[in-house]
Amino acid sequence: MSSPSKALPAWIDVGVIPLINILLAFFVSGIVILIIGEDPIEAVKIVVYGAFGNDYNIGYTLHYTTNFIFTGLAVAVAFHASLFNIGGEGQAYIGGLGVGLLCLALDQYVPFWIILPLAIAASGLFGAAWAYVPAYLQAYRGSHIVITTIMFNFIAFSLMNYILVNVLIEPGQMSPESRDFLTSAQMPTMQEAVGWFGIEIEKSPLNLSILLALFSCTFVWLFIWHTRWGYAIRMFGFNENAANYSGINTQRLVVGTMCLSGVLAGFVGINEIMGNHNRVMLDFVAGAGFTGIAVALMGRNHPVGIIIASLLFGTLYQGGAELSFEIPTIQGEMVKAIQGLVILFCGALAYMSRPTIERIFTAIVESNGTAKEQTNG
Amino acid sequence: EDIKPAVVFDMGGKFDKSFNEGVYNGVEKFSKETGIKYREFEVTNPSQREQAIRKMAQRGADPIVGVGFAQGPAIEKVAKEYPDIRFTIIDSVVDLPNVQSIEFKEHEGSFLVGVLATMASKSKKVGFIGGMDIPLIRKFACGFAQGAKYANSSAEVFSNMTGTTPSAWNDPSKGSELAKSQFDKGADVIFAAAGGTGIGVYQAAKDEGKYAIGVDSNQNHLQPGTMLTSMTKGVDVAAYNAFKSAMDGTWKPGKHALGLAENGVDWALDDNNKSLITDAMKAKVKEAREGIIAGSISVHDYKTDNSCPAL
Amino acid sequence: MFLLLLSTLDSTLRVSAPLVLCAMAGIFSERSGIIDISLEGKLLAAAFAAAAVAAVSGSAFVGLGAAIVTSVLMALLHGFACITHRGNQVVSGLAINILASGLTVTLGGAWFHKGGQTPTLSGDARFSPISLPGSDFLAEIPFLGTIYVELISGHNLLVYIAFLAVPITWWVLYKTRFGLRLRAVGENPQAVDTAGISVTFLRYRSVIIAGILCGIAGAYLSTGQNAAFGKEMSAGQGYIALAAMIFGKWKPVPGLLACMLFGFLDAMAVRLQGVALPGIGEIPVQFMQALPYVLTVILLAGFIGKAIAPKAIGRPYVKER
Amino acid sequence: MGGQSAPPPAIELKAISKSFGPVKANQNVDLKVLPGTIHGIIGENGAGKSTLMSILYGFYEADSGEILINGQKKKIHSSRDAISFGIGMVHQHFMLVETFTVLENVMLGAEGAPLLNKSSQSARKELLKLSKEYSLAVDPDAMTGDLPVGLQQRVEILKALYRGAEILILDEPTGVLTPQETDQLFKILDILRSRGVSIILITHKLQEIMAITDRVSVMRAGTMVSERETSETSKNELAELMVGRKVLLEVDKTDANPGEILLEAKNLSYKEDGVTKLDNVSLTLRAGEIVGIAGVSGNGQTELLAALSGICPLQSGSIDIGSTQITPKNHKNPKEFRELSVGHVPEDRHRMGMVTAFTAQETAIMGFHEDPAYNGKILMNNKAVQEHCTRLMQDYDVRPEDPKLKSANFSGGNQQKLVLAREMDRRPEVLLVGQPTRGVDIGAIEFIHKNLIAMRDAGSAILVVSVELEEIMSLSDRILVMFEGRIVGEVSGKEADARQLGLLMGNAGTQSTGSEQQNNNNTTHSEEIPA
Ligand SMILES: Nc1ncnc2c1ncn2[C@@H]1O[C@H](COP(=O)(O)OP(=O)(O)OP(=O)(O)O)[C@@H](O)[C@H]1O
Ligand SMILES: Nc1ncnc2c1ncn2[C@@H]1O[C@H](COP(=O)(O)OP(=O)(O)OP(=O)(O)O)[C@@H](O)[C@H]1O
Ligand SMILES: [Mg+2]
Ligand SMILES: [Mg+2]
Repeated sequence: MSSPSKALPAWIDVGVIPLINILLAFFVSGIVILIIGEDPIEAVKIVVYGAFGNDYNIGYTLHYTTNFIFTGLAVAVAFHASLFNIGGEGQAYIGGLGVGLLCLALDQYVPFWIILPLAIAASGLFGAAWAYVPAYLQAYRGSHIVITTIMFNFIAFSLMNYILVNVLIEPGQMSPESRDFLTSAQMPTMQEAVGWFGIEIEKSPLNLSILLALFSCTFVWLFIWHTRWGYAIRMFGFNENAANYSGINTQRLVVGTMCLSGVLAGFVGINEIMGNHNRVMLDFVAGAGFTGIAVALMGRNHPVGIIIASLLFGTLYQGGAELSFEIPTIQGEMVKAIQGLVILFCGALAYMSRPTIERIFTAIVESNGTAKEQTNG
Repeated sequence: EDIKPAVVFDMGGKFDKSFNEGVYNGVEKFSKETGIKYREFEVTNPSQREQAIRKMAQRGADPIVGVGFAQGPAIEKVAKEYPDIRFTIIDSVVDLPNVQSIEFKEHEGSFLVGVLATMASKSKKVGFIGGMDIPLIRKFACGFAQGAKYANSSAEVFSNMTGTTPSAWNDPSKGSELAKSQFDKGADVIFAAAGGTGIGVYQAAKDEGKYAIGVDSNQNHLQPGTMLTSMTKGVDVAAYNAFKSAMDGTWKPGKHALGLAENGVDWALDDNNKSLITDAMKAKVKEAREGIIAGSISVHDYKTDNSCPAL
Repeated sequence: MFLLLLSTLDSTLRVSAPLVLCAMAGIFSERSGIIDISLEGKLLAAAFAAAAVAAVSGSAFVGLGAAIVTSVLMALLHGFACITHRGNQVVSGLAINILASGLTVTLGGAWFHKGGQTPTLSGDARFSPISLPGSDFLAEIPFLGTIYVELISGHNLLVYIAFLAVPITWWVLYKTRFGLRLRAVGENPQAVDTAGISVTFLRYRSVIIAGILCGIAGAYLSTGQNAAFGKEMSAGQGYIALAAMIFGKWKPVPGLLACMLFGFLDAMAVRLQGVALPGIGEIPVQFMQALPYVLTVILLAGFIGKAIAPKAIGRPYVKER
Repeated sequence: MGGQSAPPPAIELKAISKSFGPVKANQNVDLKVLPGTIHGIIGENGAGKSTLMSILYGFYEADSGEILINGQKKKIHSSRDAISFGIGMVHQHFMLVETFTVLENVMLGAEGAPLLNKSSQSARKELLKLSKEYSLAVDPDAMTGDLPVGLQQRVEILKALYRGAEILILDEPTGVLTPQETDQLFKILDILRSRGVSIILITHKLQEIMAITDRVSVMRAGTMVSERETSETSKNELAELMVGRKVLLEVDKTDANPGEILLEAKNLSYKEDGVTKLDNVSLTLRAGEIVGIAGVSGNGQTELLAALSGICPLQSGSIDIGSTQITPKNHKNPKEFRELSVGHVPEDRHRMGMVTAFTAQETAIMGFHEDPAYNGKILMNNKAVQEHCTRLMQDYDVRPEDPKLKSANFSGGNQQKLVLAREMDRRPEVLLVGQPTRGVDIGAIEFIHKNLIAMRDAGSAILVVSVELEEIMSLSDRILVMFEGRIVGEVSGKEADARQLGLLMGNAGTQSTGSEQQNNNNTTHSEEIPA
């Protein structure tokens, strides 16, 4: 993104401007809704109710949010090393494959509390593996990571497709899906979890993975800003020469960072495969990897920002589903369009509004300044 | 009994001019006749199925019709959670007390269009293009091949599948490429059981001046003149009945297999293709039909042993 | 056998036509220093516009016009973000792709109430095959005649345009003033600026050309190769074209060959289905699908010659640091 | 002299101002250039020379002020305008497309017809004609990127001439040239002047001003401080004007008493994609001495520092540091070099020495971020880091004294002091310093020099690389001269004289007329240095 030309106070750069961008995106979305002859206000009502109307809807919203936190963090971590990881989609997909294979292999034999850590490891490992190759090629052969990660998304789709159709498909089953996991390989849903404390809520795909997501946020925050490794990553991201000068092994750093990114993306597998579908299936990532980019951009690559942005997109996804449910003329794809607009305004056009704001801001400051002088005089 | 019916269309959407569209016509007919509105939803990615069906159940919809085998697992899950809501699944079997499973004897219908195909073919080479490569579609192919060979034992049958994932239901370009490749091999009649992908096949046939055979709904009108016929599957009737019977209280759970005898499957004859169907063809297909119903002709069902002697 | 080969090549032409157009579009954009992963989005949007307008107007050419306009508008959006506002070019491209895949279905659904599809086109609303002059009597000539009739002739207008686009691109890039400046601005925009040429205007023209080419490609998808628009119709072909362009090292002719290679793989995949090759056995379709991407990655890894991108690619032009 | 009666000035700038964000690069700058003359502009790094020229050439637009060309007021919005007014510019950093042939580069922007084939033929003719006329021989079909800088510069000049420039701006053209190439260039400028071309020459080298210009203007901190007839001024006067007070070229330092060898490099050679950067370089650094590396920039100094600090791995040769030997096989990275007590102040602080987006305290631990002092088991100890930075700022008087301030927001001099502090504070046995005072004002310069000498006296071995001959001469106990990656001579600091060094730097054992001329300047120069 183009760098700010002049220094504005932080709260404007990380607060006001993103807010304005997001509002712009929604404004345009509203126009689209008008064009297709529906009432945007009504739509907003439906979206909000659909996302937060009752514990069931909230469950779905938070379930999506969980995915976006994972993929958002994945993109952000890479961004800090100025690496653009567009491969979140593929890494999440393969991460899910890892979880699936593990669960299918072990669920008959061992209890949940053994499977869980292994599954988390598997998802991370597979995700990292899928990020490793592009990372390696970037670090040691100088191939452009944006292109390679795009390519690896497609390769991931073909691979998963092959494995499901030829290996995992349940005999006699029509659709290329694995058998369902036994309960020993199912992540407790939030319903069960709060049930242990005697609280009643509707069953929804929301599951304990969200705790892993929140943990990941804390981890990333500490890792990037409070460890020597994070320091090195940021230094490399800002200025590669400086990193070399400081004796950092930049090649290993690139590979390492991307692998961490892949691990985080892979965790989507835990939330969807182990927490929601309880079987390996096609296309379960459903664009979360790409949404992660929007999330990271909006969240300014900071865990707190990412949580907020993820919540927003979770709302859009769930509310959007409800929207197409209530108003059939509004297709589910409308959400995609909105997402595109958000990425456009918060990413590519992030600094469009900046000059204007700058002018307004300086104007205000000056007027205050003169005001003071007058009082002094 | 006033009911709140609902239908969940599968990927490809209610306007795939084929399977989903058939269901759509059925439920439309119902609500026109009875004035009862129904809830509907089109899933656009696999993870939506369960959510959509469950949402219908929560909204107190009843009965809920799930379109397509792919919704089997989802229906099974949700039906367990809502034991007193009635579900109807088309093209798949879910063994639950509150689920009505409707399957069709596609092999019988395919047999008939196979007969017609060979008789219409000059080269005695006919082709089959399936959507997603699954047992159900092989069942079509197998029936078609048997019919083709029944009409002329020396007939040659090419068979292709569009893909291995749901996207194979909606890939016209691939469809037309497959069709062209079969035409190049000498086929001059192609039966497409491929949902939206079929559109490409029929188009290719039109462009090359060859014949194509539609599926599920009567698709003769899509390319009048080059659509030899369509293997109609009574999905519209099935969906219609699901709602109607629920309204009349005659809805029954369990497994229903609809074949020629039950008018579940058939071949389509209308103004668009009557000029293409000679009396000889009519006679032959009539003979076959009666044979099958009477049992004197037994059509092998691929799914019984996942194999097809005729292919 | 010979006929089978012909038919395979024939379908190679059909399949690679849109790839070629998009690859050339990519070359124009990226040679001027603007990364263009929004080929996919432009392709999809154009396909929709073409089919929708053709369906309404009944004329394929009006549809083509609409496709070009739409695609150019998206290109301008890309330019506005990347050139005027110096936004991140990858992010902008990504946004456009997602936007396109969302908007086409949304608008289509509201417009035709067919869940995002457009009505099936027929007659003048489509670009139908044209048999080149002399096909009939040339058909008599054994070898070449057959090739002419089976392979060269009998495609629709847009296919010929696609393959004409290659020499034209080459000529523009290497034989015209505009081309010289375009290549220069992709390598060193400051040199262009100090030579008294507006970097901005130059780059805008480049992305607009890219838009036009993608527009034609889109029209081909929905009104030439097929007879309607269906959701996600472009199905990643924009990315394949991107891969092909890189595979062709940002040069027109190698780019063309890469597209043909990828198209050929596709055509083979269709014909090899279920055929067990001696020694290898049956090749999984998924493998064939992945091959273009794998090949491109291998190329990028520098194992089959290095692909060197234009120097200034991806970097917004800023005078003041 | 003859200002009034003469024709209107070829160029007249009135009250030009330009600022970049907080930096006021130009403030109310006035300038008159008489037709057919060579007008010199001198000034410290960062004084605003390039900015002013870029404005005249339409590359930047001035915030305020006006431009007159041959007496008429002109608006210059873009280089296109400038070119149309007959202005040509050879930029400090060349504006060439390296993947283009010379011909293509010359044509670019002046192709004429929309189709190339015709125009390129006529361009070729014109080009050959020009290169004959001004003896600027260069192969039109050579790939520009492959040409040596000297030739690339010719291409730049040809570009300008091809566009029919009557006013030629050269921004530090000699910085990258050997004395011989410089003479060549000056001959060309002479010819141009005789053809009535008006030339603006920017340089740091006073003797060049004296040698070729007719008038000279001096810039300081974004303002034009004064203007002189070259014939009526002296190097010393100019030097004073330039930095704003009497120049203290001498640094008071006692004689060195070198101790044992701390670092010994043997036959270092280094190639970068085919081009030899270091050619069999050997040198020793002893405790308690400062060794200076003199040379025209781009003759291998950068690579030497990179090799001695471990930034680029050895390709051949060896480096002994204390008891450790580093060879291509047993390579060590910069971190390990630090552990061997080698400090390194890089030539370009923004490129390497610091991260402008970091806070001062983050910049202050670069290279040492893994030091246990700043780390707990897992987490970093930011408090320790901050304390460390505060201490550095106090000891090395870095202002403002705020560890949390973004490094970018410190002034050039203070940024430099921060970097030096980081490296010196460790008291490394060996300290490598590149351009210690680049873009730093006099006050800071003295401070830095004092500290370097103090370190020497405390027993460190110091290697100083600088393009400023005076700096080298005043700091060093021994001076090594580099040319084309080789060390072509060694002189003891005391008896070093600029003339001799100048010769070595141009590798001019041979006495061309050019170096004659230069010698004279140098002689006069060394005489004029105030004692
Ligand atoms: N594009 C720019 N953006 C921001 N600041 C700039 C830019 N160009 C120059 N400056 C600043 O303006 C001031 C003058 O820079 P300029 O390059 O004109 O100096 P100079 O006299 O040419 O120095 P040198 O002798 O090193 O070439 C410096 O402080 C520099 O940092
Ligand atoms: N990139 C920048 N961002 C913000 N402020 C800057 C930047 N560069 C310089 N400044 C501010 O502008 C002022 C002038 O910068 P400059 O480097 O020209 O200082 P200077 O006069 O050279 O100081 P010194 O004599 O120490 O080198 C500095 O005091 C600094 O605070
Ligand atoms: Mg300068
Ligand atoms: Mg300064």
